[in-house]
Amino acid sequence: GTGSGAAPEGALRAAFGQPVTDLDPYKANTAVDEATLIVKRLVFDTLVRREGEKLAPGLARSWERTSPTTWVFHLRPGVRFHDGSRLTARDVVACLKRTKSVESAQTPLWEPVVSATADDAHTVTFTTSVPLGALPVNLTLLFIVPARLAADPAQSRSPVGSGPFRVAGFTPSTTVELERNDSYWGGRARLPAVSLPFVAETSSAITALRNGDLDLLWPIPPDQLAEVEGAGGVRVETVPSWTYYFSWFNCSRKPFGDPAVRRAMWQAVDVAGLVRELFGAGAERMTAPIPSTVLGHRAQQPYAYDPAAARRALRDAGFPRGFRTSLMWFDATGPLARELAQAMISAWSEVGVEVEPQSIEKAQWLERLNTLDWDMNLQTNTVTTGDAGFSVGRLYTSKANRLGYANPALDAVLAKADRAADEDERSRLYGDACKTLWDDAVGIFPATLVTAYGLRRGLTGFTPAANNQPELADVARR
Amino acid sequence: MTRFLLRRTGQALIVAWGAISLVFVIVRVVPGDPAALILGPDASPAQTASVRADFGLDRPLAQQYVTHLGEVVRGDFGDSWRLGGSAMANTLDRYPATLTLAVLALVLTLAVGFPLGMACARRAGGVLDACVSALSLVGQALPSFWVGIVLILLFARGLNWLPSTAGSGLASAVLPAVTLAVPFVGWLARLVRNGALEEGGREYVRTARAKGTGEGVLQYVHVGRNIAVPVVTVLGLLLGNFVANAVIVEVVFSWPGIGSLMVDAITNRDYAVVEAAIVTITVTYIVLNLLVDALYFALDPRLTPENA
Amino acid sequence: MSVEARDGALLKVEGLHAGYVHRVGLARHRVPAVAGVDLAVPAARTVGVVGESGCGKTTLARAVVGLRAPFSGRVEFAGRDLGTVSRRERRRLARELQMVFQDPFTALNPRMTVAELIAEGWRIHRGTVAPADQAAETARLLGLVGLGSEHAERRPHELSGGQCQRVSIARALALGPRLIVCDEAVSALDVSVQAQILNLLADLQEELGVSYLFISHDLDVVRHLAHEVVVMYVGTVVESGPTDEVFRNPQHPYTRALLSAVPSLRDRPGLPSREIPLHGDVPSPATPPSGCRFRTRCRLATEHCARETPPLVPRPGVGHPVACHYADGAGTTAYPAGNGS
Amino acid sequence: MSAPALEAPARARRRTPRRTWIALGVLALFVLAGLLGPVLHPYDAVATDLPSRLLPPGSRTEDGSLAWLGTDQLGRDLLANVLAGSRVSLVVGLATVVLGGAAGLLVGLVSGYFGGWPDAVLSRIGDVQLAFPSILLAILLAGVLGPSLTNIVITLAVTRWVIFARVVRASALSARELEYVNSARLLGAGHLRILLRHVLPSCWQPLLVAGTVQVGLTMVAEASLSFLGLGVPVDEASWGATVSLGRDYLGSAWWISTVPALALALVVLCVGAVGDAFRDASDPRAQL
Amino acid sequence: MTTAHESPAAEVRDLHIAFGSGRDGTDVVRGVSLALHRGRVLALVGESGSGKSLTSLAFMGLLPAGARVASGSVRVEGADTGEFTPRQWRAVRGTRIAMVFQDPASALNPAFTVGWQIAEPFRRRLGDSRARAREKAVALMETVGIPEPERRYHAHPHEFSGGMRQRAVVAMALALEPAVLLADEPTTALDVTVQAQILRLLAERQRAAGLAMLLVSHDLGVVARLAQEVAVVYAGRIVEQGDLDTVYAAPAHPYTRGLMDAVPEAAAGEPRLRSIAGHPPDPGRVPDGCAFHPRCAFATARCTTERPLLRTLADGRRAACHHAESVLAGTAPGGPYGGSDL
Ligand SMILES: Nc1ncnc2c1ncn2[C@@H]1O[C@H](COP(=O)(O)OP(=O)(O)OP(=O)(O)O)[C@@H](O)[C@H]1O
Ligand SMILES: Nc1ncnc2c1ncn2[C@@H]1O[C@H](COP(=O)(O)OP(=O)(O)OP(=O)(O)O)[C@@H](O)[C@H]1O
Ligand SMILES: [Mg+2]
Ligand SMILES: [Mg+2]
Repeated sequence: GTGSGAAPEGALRAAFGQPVTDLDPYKANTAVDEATLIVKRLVFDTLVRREGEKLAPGLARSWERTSPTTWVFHLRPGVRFHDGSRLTARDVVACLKRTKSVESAQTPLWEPVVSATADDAHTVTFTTSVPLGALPVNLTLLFIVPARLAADPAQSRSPVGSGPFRVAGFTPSTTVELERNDSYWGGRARLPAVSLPFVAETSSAITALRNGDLDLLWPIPPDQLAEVEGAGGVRVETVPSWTYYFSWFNCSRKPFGDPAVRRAMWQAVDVAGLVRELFGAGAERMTAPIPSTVLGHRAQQPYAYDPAAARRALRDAGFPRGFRTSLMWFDATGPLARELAQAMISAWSEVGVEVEPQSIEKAQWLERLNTLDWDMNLQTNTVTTGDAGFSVGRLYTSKANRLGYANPALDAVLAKADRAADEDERSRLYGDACKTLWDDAVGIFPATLVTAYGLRRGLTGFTPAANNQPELADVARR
Repeated sequence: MTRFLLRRTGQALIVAWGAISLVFVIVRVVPGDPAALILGPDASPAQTASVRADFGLDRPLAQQYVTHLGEVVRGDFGDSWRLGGSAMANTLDRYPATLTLAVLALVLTLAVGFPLGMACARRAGGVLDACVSALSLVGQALPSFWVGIVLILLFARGLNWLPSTAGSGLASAVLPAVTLAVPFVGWLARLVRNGALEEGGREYVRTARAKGTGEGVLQYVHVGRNIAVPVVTVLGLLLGNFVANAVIVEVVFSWPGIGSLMVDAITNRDYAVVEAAIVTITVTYIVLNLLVDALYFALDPRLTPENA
Repeated sequence: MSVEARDGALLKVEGLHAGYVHRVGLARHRVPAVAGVDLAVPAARTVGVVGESGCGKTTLARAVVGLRAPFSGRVEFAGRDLGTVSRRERRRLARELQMVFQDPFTALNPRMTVAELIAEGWRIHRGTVAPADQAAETARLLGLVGLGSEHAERRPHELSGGQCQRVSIARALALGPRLIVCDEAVSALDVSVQAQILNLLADLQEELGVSYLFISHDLDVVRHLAHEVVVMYVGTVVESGPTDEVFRNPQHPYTRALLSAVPSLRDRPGLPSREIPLHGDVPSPATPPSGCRFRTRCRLATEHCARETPPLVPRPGVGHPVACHYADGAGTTAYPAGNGS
Repeated sequence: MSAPALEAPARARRRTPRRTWIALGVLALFVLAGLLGPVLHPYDAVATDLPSRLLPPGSRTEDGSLAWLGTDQLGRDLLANVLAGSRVSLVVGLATVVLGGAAGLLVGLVSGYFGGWPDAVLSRIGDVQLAFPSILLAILLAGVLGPSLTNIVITLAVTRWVIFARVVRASALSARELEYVNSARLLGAGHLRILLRHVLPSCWQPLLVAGTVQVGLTMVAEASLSFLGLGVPVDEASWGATVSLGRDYLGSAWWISTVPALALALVVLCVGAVGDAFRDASDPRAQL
Repeated sequence: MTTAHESPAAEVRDLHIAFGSGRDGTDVVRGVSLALHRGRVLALVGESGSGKSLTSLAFMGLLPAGARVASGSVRVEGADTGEFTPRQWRAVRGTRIAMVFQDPASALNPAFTVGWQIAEPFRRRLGDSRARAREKAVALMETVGIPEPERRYHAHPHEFSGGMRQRAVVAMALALEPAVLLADEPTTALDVTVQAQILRLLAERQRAAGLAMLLVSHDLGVVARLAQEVAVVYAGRIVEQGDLDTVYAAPAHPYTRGLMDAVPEAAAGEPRLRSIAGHPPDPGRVPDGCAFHPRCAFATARCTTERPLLRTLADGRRAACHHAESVLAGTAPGGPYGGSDL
């Protein structure tokens, strides 16, 4: 496919800020890739779906927990894959097996799942090694394909699923063309086709939206919002997202082993002002180490901007003249990442802490992140599942050792939350974790991004999604 | 002629081998581990090691190199971890798009630059000449991404004449091709102008004038034919340059060519694709050079493979 | 002059083959532009070399001075074989063997002043002239070639062609050479200036005893200056001998044709031409004809000429060596002597 | 060959045209700006002033000072930024050309003067480099070396040296055949003397011309590296970086990207005009 | 001396050619008058830089960029070309007046076949068909002595020898049957043997077509083979003009005399050549009075201040020398400038 593959008549042309590279649902590198997930949700089905804050039946009509470590899922009958074959429990079993065999970012999610068995054509039993309350949530990430295709390399380009759309054309990193699956069990999508081009440059993308070459564009960077809002024929919808900025301290390195220093660093930054001036309506100030819309969020008392106090605290900690350190990030991690980093560095220099800005490539950033070879690290993270387990539960355990921070008490709380089946219970436990992390100031949590979707007027049925993965099957044109 | 071609092909093979080795070494020296990119931030060392082993990255570099050369000879650069499928197939998928852009840019450069240069030569030292020589410098002085974006804002957003992104067929190619051509139109015009002036001072022109030949025929036939050789040379190089340096323009215009593929592959340490793409570009360049050499003989009767 | 060769020649060239190498792929093709030339230049004498364009005169000159390595043959200068002497010795010999080039402008580095150009040799061969004496010596040399000391600080582009050629000569003289190879040294000059330079060369020979290997396509000039003449055709010598004799009684058909073609002040439009026309083109040295190389254009040529290469030897009835099977001493077309005779 | 082909002595040298003087003047201004700017109107890459961000030219900033050219996306004064950037950009351009030129000179001289296998080897290396897309080489090298001014210079120099080497090689090759080089050889001059006294001087001028062209192109290439995220370190300001980082604002705050782009274009234009003058000074035919 | 009474086929009168403009301009040709008559060959001789080529180019309206006719007139078949538009010039070139240049190697366009170049005027000027033009070209090639013209029609110039190329150039010049032929150093680039052939060809064509011809040369021998009349230029001025026999037998101008004496042929048997001291002046720095006086053995004080006019002598020739009579008489020179080597 070259660039001349024009979208079919009536297609929804929607551009997301990152490229889709591979459609194989079990590819390691796209396991939690937002762009890919957008497409996968249109092409594949999962047993469980997320609808707003709630979990809803997908391919599984219902499920129950038959013991702390066993779950039984009842599949919807009569579902057919795009190639006409029937979906059975054997397919689900094969898919779980496949996903467990691939080393990927999802691996930790599936580690406790010991096995899945097909009891009959439409019943699957999952057995876990430890009680795993998050299993239904995790299953929103397990895409079901025909068993015989689970390990087929052709799935990368022309995958077969059972979702509302099938893949009509795909050029990696360039464009995905989807056409409606007319025999979808959940009812036909409202538009005949969806075209998802990737437009790297912000200016081109906004121009295309304004000119009507695109119907939908997201996320629109905060600084470019005005260019879209002012344009005729375009409206903007926003939603607080599950994506947030944080700036970790490497607690295993001096002087960040000392919580007092970490807190002083936080106090030195006028987070409220910074978020307001820099992001405007594009972000919200955070009150916990996870976005407020995520399950498990509990609001904390923000650190007040007080450079004098920060300086005092630094003096007390043994740094009367401040110290030198560095902050690393990669520019593409989020909108205005560079500016955010520079603004914080500017603030820190006011209290005598000289921070070397290290804007590096993503590949290098990852390598250093994984080897804990950094002083401070600025990045975004998305709570893909909308559940604190995905971020708090994953990132801050002593075992994960992501930022040189080890707190046995926190480990215990998190382990407990992981096992709890009851949502309120888990929510409470994660709330406790939030408090510990906030008080220990393992990092600065400045802002949750507000995703801005630019739409051509005339699109209906669109609901902005917090996880950047809106339900495109519901969109229609007036 | 055969001998000449053999020799040039031999040289070309050496160059290709050099390029392959260079890219092999350099992509592996660049810090950043594909395994880390594949697995993301949650990877355990064991996972990383297993992925590295899958890609053969755990073996000594020399051994990898030998294996790699063996594969390359068979045209196999391995699979792309990022895009799936063979790296070469991915590259060749994107190749036509880049070529389209490059050829269009070349046609634009030639169609504007050549007559412009001839016009400048006719009135050397005139206003047009001064403008073109200034423009040729300015054209090269502006970063192409800036030119590209300004063109988008003017012609796509402001006037809405042309699309800003790929996907609308040849219309989409216009702005990126113009962006590619901008630095070279003035440059070619200057080249043609200087060539025409130099040739215009030669005796055969005076001879032709003495025969009563008109100025138009003189310029476009007598002189034009003689500057064809240098012009063809630079056009060959230019096409190679367009293919190789479409990178930025492709990124700006989301053009699904080999350049944007390569940037993506480099950022993501997709070694196989980087290698396949660079080798493709290098081979294109080499083949173009060979073609240009062959054209020489067609255009300049004085040249023979022996004295070239 | 004690080390001079037995027969007293300062320069001896024997069986010299020299030329160019074309590389085609891995193969190398030799183009022997000079193919077996023998000649000798005695001390304080001038030997002229004449021949049509492309016959190998320049190649010969360059092979003699060592700018081009010969394929084979000997170049012996002052009793030493230039092919075998050590590098150091060769560089020392450079002082005695100099060359004056055709184009006086390109032979002088445009960035250097006349004084620097002349002194360059002394800088290279330290100890020849002490730095303190160089200015005086430069002035002396300039005087010798008829330039004033006001020219010392000029650069070549500030001089006329004739003046540049004088500087070239002064530069060649600076190291006290015994032989100067002149390749078309006056061809680029106007007659009036050419006459000045020719006179200068003659004077220098008289005063300093320099020898010249004087290469020119201008037969009149060679006739005037050279004691002996060598006529070349496609890399080989076809005739050689004392100038007067060769010009008055040319034996080789090529020499005759060449001489007959020279325009003379006494020609007139209506007058019958003495010219012996030559037809066809000069063969390429890469693919010379078999036997006598001139046979393709020679009216006298026979089968024999194609089979056998005529040696360059004195013929019965001819005072000098001629490479023609049919040279018999009966010169048919004598070269018209000058106005007076 | 032809007797009357020689020209008469010395034609008077052409006077330097006015536009060369203008170009030199503008360049001098920029150099001065690069030298004095940071003193008179200091730029602090670290100090941000968020309330004053994206102010158009001529606005008053939060602290009451006048931002002649407006402010950037972090509220820093664009004039100060451009002044500071002129230094970095000019230094990058010049240093690259000096480094690449030196390497090219050496390689070109050796390969042009000596010929033979050194030439064959060096030429093939150059071929490889030319066949290898230079921007990608730059990306890769910049990745290997990491972000710093020195490394950018090295990266760009590595992608440029061949151009200089080719230019020098061509001159050395033809100089080697010049009659006056032969004449020096006949005087017994050694290779070193011939190279330094006779061959090198005729390489300077084409090298200088190539150099002036490349100074401009290098500055543009630096901008391209910035575009690809491999430009100067965050705490330095260069025109290229500012043009690149401001590009997303071309639709809303055009001045951020446009002002340094125009500065860049102006400098390249002037450098080019000076380069043309170098060329004309030596080639009477180009004077037309 | 001109004997024909008919009007000249082409002439220049008091021609001044200057480089540059206004006060910076230097006159390089300074008042040359020449008339070319049908059936006759006029030779223009002089040293390098004396303005020979510019004069001949002025006839064709082909002065190089920067040069212009400062004053005087150029007439071709009676028409004053001063008023000519470029179109009129083009109409005249080739058909009325044609030119043969010095270096046949560069006078031919290397990119086209020789035949194409010879046939070009037929096609473009006469509108002949391709086949017809080709036929004519081949015939013309035959006429100028190019063997195997059919085959050589398709050859490129580089495949021709020097003599063959010059024949082709002559063919091109003669293609449209001009009345006037200008030959600027037509044999200087050639070997003596080839030179002889080309001179023969030119003489033959000139006689056959009754051409008026201007032969520019610095070689007095070449001139002797072709011309009936000779004009000697020095520093942009004609210093002597007359029948070739008259002038050659006894030059009346010291410069002509010096020139003839400097020819080696003239010095046969003498150990030294008689050279002219000094060298020609730069166009911008021509001495006052007689331009030749610094090099002249006959020069007197008068020569340094008063420019001698070209005057007719008793034998009908014209010379621009105050002392022409003494030169002819061979009287010893007397002036203070005698023999000074400047
Ligand atoms: N660089 C070269 N490569 C190959 N062949 C050459 C080269 N230079 C000269 N030749 C050939 O060598 C032959 C002799 O050339 P050379 O220059 O010695 O002749 P010449 O007698 O000096 O001629 P001229 O009178 O034109 O100077 C010619 O056939 C020429 O074509
Ligand atoms: N393009 C030019 N610019 C300036 N002066 C020029 C130019 N061309 C020629 N001249 C000058 O004009 C004068 C006459 O030139 P012209 O070519 O007519 O001389 P010529 O007698 O034909 O000499 P030659 O024998 O060298 O051909 C010379 O002094 C020369 O320096
Ligand atoms: Mg020669
Ligand atoms: Mg001339």
